Amino acid sequence: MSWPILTVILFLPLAGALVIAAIPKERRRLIRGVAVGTAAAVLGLAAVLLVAFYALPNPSHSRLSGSVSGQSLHRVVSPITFQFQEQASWLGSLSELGQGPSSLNQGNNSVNQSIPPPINATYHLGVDGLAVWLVALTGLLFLIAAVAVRRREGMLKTFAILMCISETGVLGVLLSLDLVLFYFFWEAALIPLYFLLLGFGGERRGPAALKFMVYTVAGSLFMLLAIMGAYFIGGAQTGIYTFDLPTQILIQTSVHAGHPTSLTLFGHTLRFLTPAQWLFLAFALAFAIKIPLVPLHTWLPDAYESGSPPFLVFFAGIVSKLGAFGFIRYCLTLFPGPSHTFQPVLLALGVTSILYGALMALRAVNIKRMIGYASISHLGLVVVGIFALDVDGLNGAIIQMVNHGLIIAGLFLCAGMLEARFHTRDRRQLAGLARRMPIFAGLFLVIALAAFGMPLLSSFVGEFLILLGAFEVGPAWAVAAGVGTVIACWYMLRLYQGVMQGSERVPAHAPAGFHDLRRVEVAVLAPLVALIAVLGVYPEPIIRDTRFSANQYVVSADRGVVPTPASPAARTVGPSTGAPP
Amino acid sequence: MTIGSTFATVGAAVVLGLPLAGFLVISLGGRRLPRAVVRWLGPGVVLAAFACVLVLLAATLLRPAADRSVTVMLWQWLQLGVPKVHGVPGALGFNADFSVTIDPLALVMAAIITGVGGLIHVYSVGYMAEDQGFNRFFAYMNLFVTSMLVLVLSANLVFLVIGWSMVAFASYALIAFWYERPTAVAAGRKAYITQVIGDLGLVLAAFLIFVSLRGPTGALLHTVSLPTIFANVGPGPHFHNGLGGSGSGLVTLVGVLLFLGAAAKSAQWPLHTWLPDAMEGPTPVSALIHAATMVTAGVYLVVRFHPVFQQAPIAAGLVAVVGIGTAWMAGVIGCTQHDIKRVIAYSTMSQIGLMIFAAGIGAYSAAIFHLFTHAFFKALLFLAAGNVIHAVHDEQDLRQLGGLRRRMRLTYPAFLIGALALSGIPIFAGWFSKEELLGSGLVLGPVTPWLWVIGVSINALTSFYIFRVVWTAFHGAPRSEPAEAAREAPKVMTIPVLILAGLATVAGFLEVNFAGWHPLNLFQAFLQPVVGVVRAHAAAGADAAALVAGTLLSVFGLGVAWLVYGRRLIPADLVSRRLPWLYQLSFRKFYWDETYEVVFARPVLRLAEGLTRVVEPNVFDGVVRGVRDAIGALAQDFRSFQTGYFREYATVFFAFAALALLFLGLRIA
Amino acid sequence: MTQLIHSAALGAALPWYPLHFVPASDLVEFLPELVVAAGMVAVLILDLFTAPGPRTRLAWVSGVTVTVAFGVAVGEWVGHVNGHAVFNGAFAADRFGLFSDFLILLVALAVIWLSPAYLQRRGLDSGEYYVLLLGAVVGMLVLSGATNLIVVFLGIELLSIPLYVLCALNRDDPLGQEAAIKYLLLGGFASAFLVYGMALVYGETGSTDLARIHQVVLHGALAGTTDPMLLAGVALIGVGLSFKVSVAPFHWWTPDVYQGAPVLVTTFMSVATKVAAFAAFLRIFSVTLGSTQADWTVAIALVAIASMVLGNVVALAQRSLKRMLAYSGIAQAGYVLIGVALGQPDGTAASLYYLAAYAAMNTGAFGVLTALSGRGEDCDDYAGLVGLARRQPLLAGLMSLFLLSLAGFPMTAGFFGKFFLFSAAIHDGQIPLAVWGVLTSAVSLFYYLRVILAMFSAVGGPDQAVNVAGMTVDGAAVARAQVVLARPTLGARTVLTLFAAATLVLGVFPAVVFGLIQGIHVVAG
Amino acid sequence: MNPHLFTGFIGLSVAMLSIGAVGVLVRRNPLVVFMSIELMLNAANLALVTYGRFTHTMDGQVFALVVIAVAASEVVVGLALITGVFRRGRRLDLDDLSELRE
Repeated sequence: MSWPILTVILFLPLAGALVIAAIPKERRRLIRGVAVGTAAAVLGLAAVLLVAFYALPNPSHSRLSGSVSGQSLHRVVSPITFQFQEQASWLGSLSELGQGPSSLNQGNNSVNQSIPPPINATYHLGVDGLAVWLVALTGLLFLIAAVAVRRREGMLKTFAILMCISETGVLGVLLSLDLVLFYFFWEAALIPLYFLLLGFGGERRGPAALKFMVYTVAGSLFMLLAIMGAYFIGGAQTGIYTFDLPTQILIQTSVHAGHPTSLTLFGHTLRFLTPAQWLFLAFALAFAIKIPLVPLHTWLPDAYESGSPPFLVFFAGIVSKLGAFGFIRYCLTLFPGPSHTFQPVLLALGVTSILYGALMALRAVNIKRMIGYASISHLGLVVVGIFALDVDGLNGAIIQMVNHGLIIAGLFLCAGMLEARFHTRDRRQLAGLARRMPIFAGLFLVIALAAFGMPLLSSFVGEFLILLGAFEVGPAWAVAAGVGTVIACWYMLRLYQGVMQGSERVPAHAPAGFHDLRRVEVAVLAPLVALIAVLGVYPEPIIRDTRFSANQYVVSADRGVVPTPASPAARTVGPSTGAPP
Repeated sequence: MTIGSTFATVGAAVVLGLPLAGFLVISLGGRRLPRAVVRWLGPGVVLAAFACVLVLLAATLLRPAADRSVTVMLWQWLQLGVPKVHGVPGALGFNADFSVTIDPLALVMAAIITGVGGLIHVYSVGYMAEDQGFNRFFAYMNLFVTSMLVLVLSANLVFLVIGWSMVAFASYALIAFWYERPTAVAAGRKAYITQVIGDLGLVLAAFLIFVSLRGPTGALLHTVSLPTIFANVGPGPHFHNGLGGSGSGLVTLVGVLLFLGAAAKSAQWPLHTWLPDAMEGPTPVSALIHAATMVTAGVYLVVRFHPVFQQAPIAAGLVAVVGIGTAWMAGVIGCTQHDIKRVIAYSTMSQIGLMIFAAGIGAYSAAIFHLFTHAFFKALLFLAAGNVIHAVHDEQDLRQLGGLRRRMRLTYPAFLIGALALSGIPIFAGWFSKEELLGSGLVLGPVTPWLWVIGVSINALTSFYIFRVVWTAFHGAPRSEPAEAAREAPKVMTIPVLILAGLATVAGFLEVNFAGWHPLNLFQAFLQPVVGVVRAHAAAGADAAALVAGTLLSVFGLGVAWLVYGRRLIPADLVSRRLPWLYQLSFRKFYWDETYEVVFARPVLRLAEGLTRVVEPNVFDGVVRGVRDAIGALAQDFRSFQTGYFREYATVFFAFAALALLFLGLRIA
Repeated sequence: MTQLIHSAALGAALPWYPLHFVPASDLVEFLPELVVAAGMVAVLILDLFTAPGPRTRLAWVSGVTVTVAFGVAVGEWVGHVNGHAVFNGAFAADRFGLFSDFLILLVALAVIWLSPAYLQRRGLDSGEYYVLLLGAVVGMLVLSGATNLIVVFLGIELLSIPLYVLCALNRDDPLGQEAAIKYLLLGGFASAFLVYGMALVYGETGSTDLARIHQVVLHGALAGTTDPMLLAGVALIGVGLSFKVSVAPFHWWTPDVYQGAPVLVTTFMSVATKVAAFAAFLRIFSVTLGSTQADWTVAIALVAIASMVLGNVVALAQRSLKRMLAYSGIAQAGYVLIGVALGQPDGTAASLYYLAAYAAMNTGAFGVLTALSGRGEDCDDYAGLVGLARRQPLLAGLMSLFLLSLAGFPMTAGFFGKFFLFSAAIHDGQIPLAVWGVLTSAVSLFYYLRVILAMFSAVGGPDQAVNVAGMTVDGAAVARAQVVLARPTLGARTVLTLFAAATLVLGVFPAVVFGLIQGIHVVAG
Repeated sequence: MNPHLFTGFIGLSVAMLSIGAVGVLVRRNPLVVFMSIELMLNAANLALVTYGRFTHTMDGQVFALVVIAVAASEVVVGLALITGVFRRGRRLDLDDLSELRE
């Protein structure tokens, strides 16, 4: 592809936001039209990207495009191959890349002072099989959110602008291949989300938004330090100071782990973690909060309870995946050793999240809160899949990320439709709606089934592979995670049955008379349901794009272990042992 | 690709595709689709599939016995394996395709599913005629048939699991079909959650096989393909292949996990409590799912995995013991229930227990044969009971029935035939299959004689409780208004019942196999390529003793029922007066529901409650709040220095300036 | 010596040139200061000829003066890549000083822009305001380029004395008077320490010239030794400068004075003073005394940490917006001090970048309060901001941007400010500084975001209290604020939008500015 | 310069500084506080001049002159402010100025 498709995708929503900003706020139809059009265009481009990615002769082949000031892009042989790379200078200059302490300092500094390294951060974009699907999911969910937002919504213009900006932020996280750029988008995306939560939600949205922000940013700040730490440690040992991810992945391979930090007290020396392990933990903290993993989850139920449904479509649908994405993209690649060292910890946290989220969902009576806890449970499963650190688990985690995005968006849309009709989020106040809302009942049923892994619906594939991956690490992990799916069946059925089945009951304060779904409501739910079904029966499209990347991530993480015949790493084979049929 | 495999591919696609198409058309059509279409389409696709199964059956029979198993791939489902590319090592990931096996076992199952299923679909046209959810019902029924076919045809463990779970969903949807009844909704949920537990067992078994099955060279196979698994699971030339050799812990664990799945599906202890509740569904559903097909899937699973169980004698023994125990327990419970459908449900549980027992001891052919005949007579019993219920306007309590013999002149003989077949009275289908099953039990294995004694005694229980139903419901005087006004069902409902009655009468003659005398051995011969011959050295004398004892006990049970409920020579409340604990134990279904409530459901809910009330606000949120409050307190402390008095500012300033001097001074020192 | 010859030659060439002991080229390097001083005098005179009434005319003259000075400074920036000392080493003509000058002049320009409307609303419109403001600007410009301890002292006093008076601009406001007295007395007290410290340094090195001092500690008699008297002097200079940049624990005057002074004056002194004082701080510590860094770096680091902790923590408990921003300013000064504590060029560049960011975002934040301040009172209460998003969406958006920047979010200047500071700290091995910076940044989120929360809260009735994240705002006060507070003028909106744009540019394209200051040349004398 | 003399002047300077500082800390009359600050500045001046003599440089004396000039202007401003604040019959007591506080 000769044109910078990723840049266009990235900034199209921002352009949309600017266009919307120029429209008078009374012209609601136009504003909504532009928002939908922008989102649709992004989805269209994402589809083009998917097709182009699919059409690559060999997905492992790196394809580079563009150049910076006449120079061809610097090529690195990274363990992870990224396609459609674009690079331009941003902080520091591209020509300085890989040259170590350089001539950027023109002034003759005072003699006793060492020359600082340049800050080599570039505008570097690229996708792999992992990101390409999440980009598509982003496009889809934002389009659905744009369609789902009501034209009567107060401050429609503000909502549309913020939504477009946050889409750029999310896409930036997925597309960036530079640590600083990544962090930049990672945090920047929070700003529009904060305002969306603050301005458009339930009654307790203010404190919820504040909690969300303080919690997530406080976690991320340590990641910022870790990014710098990786930069300087790698730079000091290899002479290459760069924030470029592919280069940094290579650098971190050759960086020796360093000595454990130690503390001498009363003659006893306490040894702590090595620098690489500290860095890993800092990254992991940020991602764990974003996902979130128990016990760092308490921002989530409040935020999900307070958010407006269109907002939650992408907030729950894609933003929470960014944490899992970060684990795969950054933790496994940059810190393969610590990834293995902390594997049991992360698995334990994942399993705890699965069970804790499931139990909390079992008890919750507020539908949106319940979905929030269910989300914690499901994403715990994703983390288990990632830190199984094998091909099956990782593929499962990637598939499950996409699936969960579809499912959670669907669940929140359903919750929103119920809330719009009955002005309640309490599942006990509703019953027996299926008779008068058959279409809704059918769509809701499929989504609810998918939520606990009904076969031939999409999430079964992911859950199966994740459990298999976990099983390969230790059967106990899979059993514990599996128990979570049983509880998931319990609470999801109870939600569905409680609300849709039994004899009809609606709250007294609800407006009299309700109707089944309008056409636009079907239009937002139906694509989700259709995708959930199609990807369950025929998951190959996702797998085809992701398996090469997933394998590369596993291989990358396996650099962290000295292979022993019994280790899971021994599963990866060269051609000598024969490729699978 | 040979002609055979092309034929099998097309055949399997058609067999699977027809009911699936029915499901999709009906469900997407929704309420707009006219009933006239659905009433033809719903049963039509299943019967067409049945015809197709018959063609496949014929084609298979035309092939030589050794060549009757064909496996073909329909589509590649998942392929995670990656070849080595550009120096990046490849990986042996999980690979799964949707392959189907057309072999005698699968065909027998498919024939039952589509054949009996087709009849029940036809019956449903009448039974559900007045129901609001007519279209929805047929959509679910077609989905069920599709799922069940996926289950039995799959040549891949993952698709077996998929079919297994889809069946559970269809079952759930049909149990909770009348969703405005709270009991139906609760029953559906209970059934589904139990199934999910079983699915988990099956999934774990699949994982265990996937990660530990080794081929002849000792290398890990990483496969979920059933033919490959079966070919390699046994002992091979190397020490480290298969699943670690016969009797090893691994293969036993696989067996136990598989049986966990089978137990959930076949309502065996300890996952049996959902089946009686499932009778909340419409009666055709009970006939199709909870008698003829789905609940027998556990038997199918054990038989299909007989290579594994043959390597795992402990697991197989467990299967046998659980099967016979469940059979006996269900028989005891069946004697005291008042709901006509629940009695039949417990009889189903009991009979499947016997099949499981047979599969556990290795009498695979006998198990499948009983499954085969059971499908006819149990579907018959349910449909006949359905006629009764239909006639008395949804009254299911035996105490409210009575005297229906004269009012339902077609249903009564049909039910009677079903009861006779179930009891194992000679010449009816059940007699042949049950005697073969029990006869196998006597000759196989060292522990089994004791189990066999129990098994034979079940005959007496069975005939007692089913004839209790016959006499209570059909004989005597009507005991309620609706029973008084009962009418025979329409033809669309009676004809399938009569067809099933005919089959329940004659199906046994496929396999005439007594005490070493086997003039007709069609069924076993047909299944032999799959399950092999197990009755190599039957002791003729013992077999004959089994035959005689079993038959006599059946007649004995029938007689007792006649004395108690027909003649009323023995008071019906004899046991409840003399042995109230025994009666209560039976009536309360051995208190399993209560036990599970106390041991599992309530603790989990209480745990959830505790987490919500205590842990979440005080621990997880508590830490966050604690940090916030601590910083707030610190802020207040710091604020107290800011008094507004110039002198204090100057003093503190001076103090810190002095400290700065001191600090640098100390550094020098 | 060569300079003297040069000046003699120049003096010969320009017979009308009276100052034969200073070359005319040195005066050229001093031109921005001269322009502002001349403007000050011009305003003073013009004030006499202005009829009673609005002083808008004076604002125009002041604005033009500052703009011209800025233009001159730009010209000088282009003129020399490597700086040199002028006035016999008393004053630096280098990019470091000029960069600080840019910030000071831009902030001054913004304040002047906001002045007429604010002063008229508050009834404070007077000529001497502009005179004093320009006088303070001259002091700041002098301080940022000072390379002699005498000039440093002179600069500090030149900027302080007008500020004392400006604090008491409102003669009817007892709080303003109190603020002025406190500032005056504490400022004098601190000056005494500063001068005494300078005396000690001078005594040990034999010169007040920074270049000489640098040479002495690097190569001369004091090289390699730790002289206690010198260090005592350094400590006292540090205390005096810490007072000026208001870092804990020398910050006591800050909250009171910021609160008591008119918010416009607070805007000016909270930003411009710090820029100038930090310029001196960086020049003296990182460059002149760079070789003795090991002796003082821990002390400065402790002050930085104390400042970050105290500022951010106490800001949490504030109900006055000006006090909150004052504590926020203490914390921000703590961040800048990280760059001083490192004593390395990357720290210097990072501090300068942070100062630029701070100039944009803090001027903006205070500017919003200024623009909102109405007749008779400043906008100093959360009540004034409740519901601002509905009343003044633009202003609420701008304020949010400035606060997010202060909190250090990406897309805003504060992010890269902190980024460069922390990365410099990590590079120089001062990891605890970075960790404390991060921890306190996390704390700061709460109070910055709470202001945003207030702006986006719905306004209830007069009897309905509004709860803003644990803080209860009286409904009656909210209702009153709606009436009392002003609608921002077009000029105010324009200047705030420009500062917001600057905040965004610094946050998205940091290389634009960071490229200017990376490896910037600092003349030590 | 005589070292004893030098020590004496410096000692005097330190004493003046200390007396001034104590005056600032303990007195409540703003005028006296202001005088104490002047005393501290003059202590610095004394030190500057002493050091200038000691090191044979002129910087100290120039500095002292500048300090004197600056102090004078500060006094002007300070007295004006103090007069302004206390003109309305308020007691000359710094402790009364504690409205601005937490």
